[in-house]
Amino acid sequence: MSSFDTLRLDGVTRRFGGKDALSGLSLEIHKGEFIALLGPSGCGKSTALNCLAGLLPLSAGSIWQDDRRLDTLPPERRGFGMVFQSYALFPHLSVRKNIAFGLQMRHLPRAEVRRRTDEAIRLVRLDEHATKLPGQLSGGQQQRVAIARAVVLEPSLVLMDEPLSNLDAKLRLEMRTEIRRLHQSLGLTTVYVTHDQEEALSMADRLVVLRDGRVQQVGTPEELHTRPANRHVADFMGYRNLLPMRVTSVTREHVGVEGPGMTLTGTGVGDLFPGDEVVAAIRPEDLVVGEGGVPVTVEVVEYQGRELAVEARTDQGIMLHLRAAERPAPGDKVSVVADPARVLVFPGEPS
Amino acid sequence: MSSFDTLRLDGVTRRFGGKDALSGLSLEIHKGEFIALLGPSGCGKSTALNCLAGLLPLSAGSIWQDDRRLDTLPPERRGFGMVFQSYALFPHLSVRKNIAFGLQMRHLPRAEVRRRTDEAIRLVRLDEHATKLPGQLSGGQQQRVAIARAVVLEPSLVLMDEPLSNLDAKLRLEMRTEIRRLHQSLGLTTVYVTHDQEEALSMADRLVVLRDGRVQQVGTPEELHTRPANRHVADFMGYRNLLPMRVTSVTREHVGVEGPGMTLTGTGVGDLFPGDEVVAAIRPEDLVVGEGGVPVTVEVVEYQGRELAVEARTDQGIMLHLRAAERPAPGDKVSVVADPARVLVFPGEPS
Amino acid sequence: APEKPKSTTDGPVPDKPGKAVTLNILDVAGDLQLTQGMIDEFVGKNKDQIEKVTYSKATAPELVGKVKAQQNAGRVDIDLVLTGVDGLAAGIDQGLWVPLLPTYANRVPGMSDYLPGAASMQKLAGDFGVTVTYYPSGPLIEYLPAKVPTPPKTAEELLAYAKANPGAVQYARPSNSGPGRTFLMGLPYLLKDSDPKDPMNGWSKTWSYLAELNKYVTLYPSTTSETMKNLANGSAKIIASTTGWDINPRVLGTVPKEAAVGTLAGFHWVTDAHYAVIPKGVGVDKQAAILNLLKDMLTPAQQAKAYDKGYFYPGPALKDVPLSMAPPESQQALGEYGRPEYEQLIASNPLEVPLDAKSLVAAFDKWDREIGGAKVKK
Amino acid sequence: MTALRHRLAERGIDRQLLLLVPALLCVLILFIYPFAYGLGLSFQPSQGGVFGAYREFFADAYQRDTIWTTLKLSLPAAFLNVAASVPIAYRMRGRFRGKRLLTVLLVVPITLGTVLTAEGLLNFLGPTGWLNRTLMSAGVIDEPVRLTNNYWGVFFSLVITGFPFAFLLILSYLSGIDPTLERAAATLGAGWWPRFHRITLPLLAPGLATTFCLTFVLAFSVFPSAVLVGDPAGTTRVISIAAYHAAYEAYDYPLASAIAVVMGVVELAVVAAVLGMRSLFYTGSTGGKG
Amino acid sequence: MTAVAVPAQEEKTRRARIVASPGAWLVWGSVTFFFVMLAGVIGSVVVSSFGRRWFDTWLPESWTTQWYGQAWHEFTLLDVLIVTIEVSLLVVGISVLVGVPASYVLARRSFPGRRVLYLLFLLPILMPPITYGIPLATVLYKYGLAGHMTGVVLANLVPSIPFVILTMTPFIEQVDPAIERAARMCGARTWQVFLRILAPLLVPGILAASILVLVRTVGMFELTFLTAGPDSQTLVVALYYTMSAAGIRAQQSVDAMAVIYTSMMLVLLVIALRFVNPTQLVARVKEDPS
Ligand SMILES: Nc1ncnc2c1ncn2[C@@H]1O[C@H](COP(=O)(O)OP(=O)(O)OP(=O)(O)O)[C@@H](O)[C@H]1O
Ligand SMILES: Nc1ncnc2c1ncn2[C@@H]1O[C@H](COP(=O)(O)OP(=O)(O)OP(=O)(O)O)[C@@H](O)[C@H]1O
Ligand SMILES: [Mg+2]
Ligand SMILES: [Mg+2]
Repeated sequence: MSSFDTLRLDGVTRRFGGKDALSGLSLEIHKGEFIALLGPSGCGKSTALNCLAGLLPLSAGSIWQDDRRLDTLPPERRGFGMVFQSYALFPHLSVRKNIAFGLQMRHLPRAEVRRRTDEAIRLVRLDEHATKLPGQLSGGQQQRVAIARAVVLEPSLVLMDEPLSNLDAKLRLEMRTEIRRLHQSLGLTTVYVTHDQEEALSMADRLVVLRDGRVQQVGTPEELHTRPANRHVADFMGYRNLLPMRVTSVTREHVGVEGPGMTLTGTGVGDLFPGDEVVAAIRPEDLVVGEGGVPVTVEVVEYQGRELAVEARTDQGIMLHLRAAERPAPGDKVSVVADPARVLVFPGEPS
Repeated sequence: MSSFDTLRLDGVTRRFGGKDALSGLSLEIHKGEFIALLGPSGCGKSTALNCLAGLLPLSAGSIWQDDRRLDTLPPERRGFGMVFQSYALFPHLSVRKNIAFGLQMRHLPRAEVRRRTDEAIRLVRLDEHATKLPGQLSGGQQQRVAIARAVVLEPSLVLMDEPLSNLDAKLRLEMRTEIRRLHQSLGLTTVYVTHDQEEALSMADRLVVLRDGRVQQVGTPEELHTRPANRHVADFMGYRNLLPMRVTSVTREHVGVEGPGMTLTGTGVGDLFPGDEVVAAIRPEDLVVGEGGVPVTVEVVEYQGRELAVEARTDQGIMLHLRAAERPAPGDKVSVVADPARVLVFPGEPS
Repeated sequence: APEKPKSTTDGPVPDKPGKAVTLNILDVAGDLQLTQGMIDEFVGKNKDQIEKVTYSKATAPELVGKVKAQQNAGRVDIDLVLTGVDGLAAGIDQGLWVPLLPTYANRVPGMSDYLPGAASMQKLAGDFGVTVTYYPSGPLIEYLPAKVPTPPKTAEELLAYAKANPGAVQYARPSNSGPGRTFLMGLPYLLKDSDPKDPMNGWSKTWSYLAELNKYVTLYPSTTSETMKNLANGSAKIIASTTGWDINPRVLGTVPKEAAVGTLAGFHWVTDAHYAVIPKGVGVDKQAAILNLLKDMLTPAQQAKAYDKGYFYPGPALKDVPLSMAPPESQQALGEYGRPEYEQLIASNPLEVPLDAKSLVAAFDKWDREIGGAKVKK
Repeated sequence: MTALRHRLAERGIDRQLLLLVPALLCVLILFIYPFAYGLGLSFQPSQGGVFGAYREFFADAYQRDTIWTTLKLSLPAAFLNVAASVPIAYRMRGRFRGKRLLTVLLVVPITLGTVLTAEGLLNFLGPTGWLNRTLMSAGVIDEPVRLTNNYWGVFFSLVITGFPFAFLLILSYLSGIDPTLERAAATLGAGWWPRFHRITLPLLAPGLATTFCLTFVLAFSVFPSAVLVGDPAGTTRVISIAAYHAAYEAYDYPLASAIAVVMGVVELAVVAAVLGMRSLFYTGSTGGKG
Repeated sequence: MTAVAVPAQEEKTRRARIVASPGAWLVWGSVTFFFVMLAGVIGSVVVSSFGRRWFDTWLPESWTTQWYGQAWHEFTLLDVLIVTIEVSLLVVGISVLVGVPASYVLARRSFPGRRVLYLLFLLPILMPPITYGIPLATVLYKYGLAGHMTGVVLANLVPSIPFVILTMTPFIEQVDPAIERAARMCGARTWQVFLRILAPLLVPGILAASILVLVRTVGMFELTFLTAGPDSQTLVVALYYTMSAAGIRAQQSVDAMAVIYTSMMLVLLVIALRFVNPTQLVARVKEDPS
């Protein structure tokens, strides 16, 4: 049961009352891979994990572990571990017993259960709280119990559904490192759901971006970050400025686009022809104050740690998000420019 | 009930089985302020909110609204709104009814209930899901219902406990903006718990940093970010490099410190004298590759969106976190430097 | 473990069981109070026939169901049933009992020495049961002389008394109570109804009397004990009673010792008896043992035990069993609480057998509908 | 093979359903055959054709009215038991001193059994019982009030035996509801009443329905107390008395079975109505995140 | 845990709330009234059972324990008590073991025929034993199962299993299914999920159902009588006999039997409640953490 080479999802679909929560997810996961599922809230990430775990029956499609069909097996016989988005801790068991539960189910010797449980408790920094019941823990503490409970089993496949969402930045970084470390040292395969692209980018070998239950793009973090397949992925990957424009010129390298009160040069994604309605996508950090660009008026300046997040509006009333190192004052008029390589131009779909 | 000028917490303490979850929290909140409670997991943030809302009786201390003592009032008579960390949605009511509940409690006219509920549903982007039960929603959707349910009441004080933890980056930004907008346009007072310092920094007027139930620092985002009061706050505010060192020299502006295999110049926080054991705190983004600095060997390079997060080790084996614009390879030897103004030197406590 | 039927259930009954048997005796009439001593004595002396007896007690109505269930399944584990008229009749009607008579009548010679009343009662048992105890029962009225200085002497006076003292006259719902039903069955004789044995067509005076009386009766308790209690605590002044219910409760202390009984002029005793019956399906060995047991029980020495403490006064079914033969406790109790006048009353009033089961049920039903239930209707 | 299993699983049939088997076997073996026999019996009366027994029952107002008599007793009793249990159980949430003792005391009457209840009611509420004595010596009344051997006696006995039953169930159901939900409602400005009837009550509804059904069924089949403390020929001639009469006095088993079947059908009608209403309410997890 | 002193102020607010609410007065008032009535009912029986003679007075003339001695001997009560306890514990144990898994499936799963099954499980509760008691006893006798304890236990299972199923269904619905899923993800097989996760969470429900089944079993006269042999009579058969059999019996001895019956049940109940709390653990943790 425990080990496998590939796990193949074939058109995995799950419907809720006539609506597809997940439709036709096909994916091959290799042993040792770290896959992140990414996508907006409600896009079907948890549904995908639940299907993989066997907690939701599929409406269509199949799941194969090497050559064994998996989707007809009950969850407890798949040998996967899972961190639930809602934690789903056993309310009547102490932290320690929650974590030890899975080990006890495998009838490991008492001493080993103890050792591994202690280790897991330490891993998630809950030594002081080991005897509390879940109802007596803070939200983040509960989440950490959920993580410990899943990883202590060292399962062949770990499914994690937003495992760090309730942790503070520092702990989150530590946990990330621990999870990666475990993943690598134990040779686990991990499928990781997160709403945090930074987390996904920094942890995963491959990312799967979902939207409305459909796969938008599968690729390495760099691929997704620099070459999002469509405007939705771009939108999701932090291209906050999505400007509806029209193509004016197409060269081999660049595409000239024009919108209300501004012209830009960018890189086309897909076949584009002059006159096409398109969307130009630019990250805030790629829009910088510079000479000869689009003239804008600063509206909101937000302090964000080191940098300042600025919202500015063009004379035509289009809102742009940018970053600035120095603090401009609201009302200042500046001009912003962007590197054509960092301006992505997508065909405009009727959205 | 509804409006007030100041809300004063006076030594608010809450004990659980002999352990202080929150101890001696004193704070004055002014009408219209946006306060963020920040701190590591388990530090007492939710406890503080629960005490304020009247859901947990205080073990000591008192809460005053202007000149009225508040802590003896039951929650329903305080007129505050709250987003629970665990959502606490009514499982038997549809999204719409969950959100309308509070309005109905105020016996508003039916049409107004409808209008305001619709507006709140739209605000949290749940138009499509308005008739579903909470059990049929994704985690993030549930969280948004919780937000809408609290803000639709436009209460004089809104308490939000990690309201955005399960939302994707894009939605989180949108929601942040909406929350700020509501806060400003309705003149609400908001106490906001988050584990995300970026969120806290960008949204709040003032931050309260807690640790182990005790207040560490209260201040504006900038104060906290640039002048953390102690190494714990620094640690929490993203000063990932905390290096135990010893003071070698003290000038009016700078402090010279020395540690195993490295010397640095920094800015002292508090009184320091040569020979003192101290901790030098530096953010990863302030440690840059440059001439004549500390020689290190690159160990791990992580792709993080635009930048690269690098872990490197000094010859003496101390791990440093830094950022790099270009991709160094693991094993590369580089030298790193830091601006003395950005190196904070704290008295070393026995931790 | 379930006991397999060891011996055959039909065929001739031997004189003695081949091997000592175990008997399960079920009492649905409260008869063991009178006869357990007899049985124990016999068993003590005849270990070679009866190894052990177990007693269980139940109420008559449920008996039939249980025996039926066992017989349908072909495993009967109740060997001897001690029952009153109701259970006896129900069993006869449902064909539950072994027809012991007249085949084996000669094995129980005591049956020829029955008192006249007992002999009439034995006729009701047809071929199936053997009368083991007997008493003339009632109807009597019972009262506290302190509260009722001049008790009614006739049925009409009783009615008049009730009219004058609403709520003071009480009898329990006949289907739940011996004295209640004795009163019911005794009325036709008192009122000289056309056919005292036909409640549907021959009781017109009785029914109109009861209906009239009903106007002044506030309560029909569901058990005789309750009427006794009400008599004792004063909430009832005159209640229906029988010889046994007169003596025994005073011995037990539920009714004050000074309570007195009266009779209504021209009454007939409506007698009562207990029977021993054997369910079909009981092995012949056991039948043999039972016959021997019954033979022993129907001897004067044993019958004298039936005096008890007036529970079924007098109790013995046989002639010539004077109180002086009874155990000393009986003699003492009856000496203190007994009523010498009973002998005279028994001797001088006619004895009648009770209604047969069908008519009795019909009478109960009619009483329930027209008397007990009259208050809710209209 | 797997395909078949897959298809069945889609319709909700899988090995988990095997958990039903022991219970199902018990009911099938121990109940269905005997019940079918009894049911069959009800259609084989000694006279009057297949439905003779039923006709006999329904044609006779005295018999037919027992249905109404029984409903008049059991519905109010069940309703009172449930309605009284809810506020008491609701008040008993949370911790306070002596809670356990109070729980035990409230549940104690369940141990009384019909006989003690009946005896106690007769003794205590009877014409010379302590209650009447007290009231009379206090001068509140001149004549003893009749509280036994009538409708009220039976009603009290149904309350004494039914209330703890309902209370125990409701207390347990109530404690399965996450208290956070009520707190959430409180922060939304709901006082105790809206909290109770908008949040707790709907979540409790399935439990209430079940409790009501069970107390009703118990009350509907009331027998010993209807005889002992009631007026079994009159106001409390409940349907089980009619059945008992047929079975054990008249030995008319077909009629008895028919009456019992009528009893079952009436109960079923009430239970179905209640459970039908229950399905209008939310059923499902009553707490926890997600 | 409990030794932590509650701050005075917290105490005050609580008291203030109790004083403030008229609802609370009403509830506690009716509870008190109920207790007074109950004390009267139980007290009068207990007093009577120790009284030698009790006529028209507040208390009996003199006291005695003879009624207990008599009852004890007449029915060899020790044996009967032992049998009663054995039978009822067996019935409770088996019906919980069989009933809870079945109610789990009915609560959690939807599959074709679910409603029919539900109805099937309802029937034994609704149908009075008159319909099926005798044929059931026949079947049991036929296979040699009746006439001793097996039969009594089996017959009592007929209404008990469905009873457990019915009461447990809402309890199971209250448990968040995600918790079970989590257990499965930890590799727990179905029976382990039951034993380790569901059972502890359902303890209050199981307790309530067990107590109710116990009460019903101990009080189930008809089925017990029909299937009992001479040495497997339970207390209720003896009690029922004293109560309604022909013959003369002192009121006090009935009262004594009833008191014995109640005492036995009370002991069982108190033991059960001593070790198990009818409040769900989840609620207990969240309720009032102090
Ligand atoms: N009922 C309780 N019993 C005992 N300890 C408790 C209880 N509730 C909370 N605590 C403890 O109190 C401390 C503060 O909890 P709190 O929920 O306020 O933390 P928090 O700051 O909200 O953390 P998080 O960010 O993880 O949600 C924690 O250490 C927690 O374990
Ligand atoms: N039981 C259900 N009935 C109906 N719709 C459901 C049900 N469960 C989930 N859905 C819908 O399916 C979609 C996908 O849900 P899912 O939980 O997979 O989202 P998600 O990607 O995990 O989102 P999040 O990041 O918010 O957790 C959502 O729109 C949700 O409303
Ligand atoms: Mg999700
Ligand atoms: Mg918290």
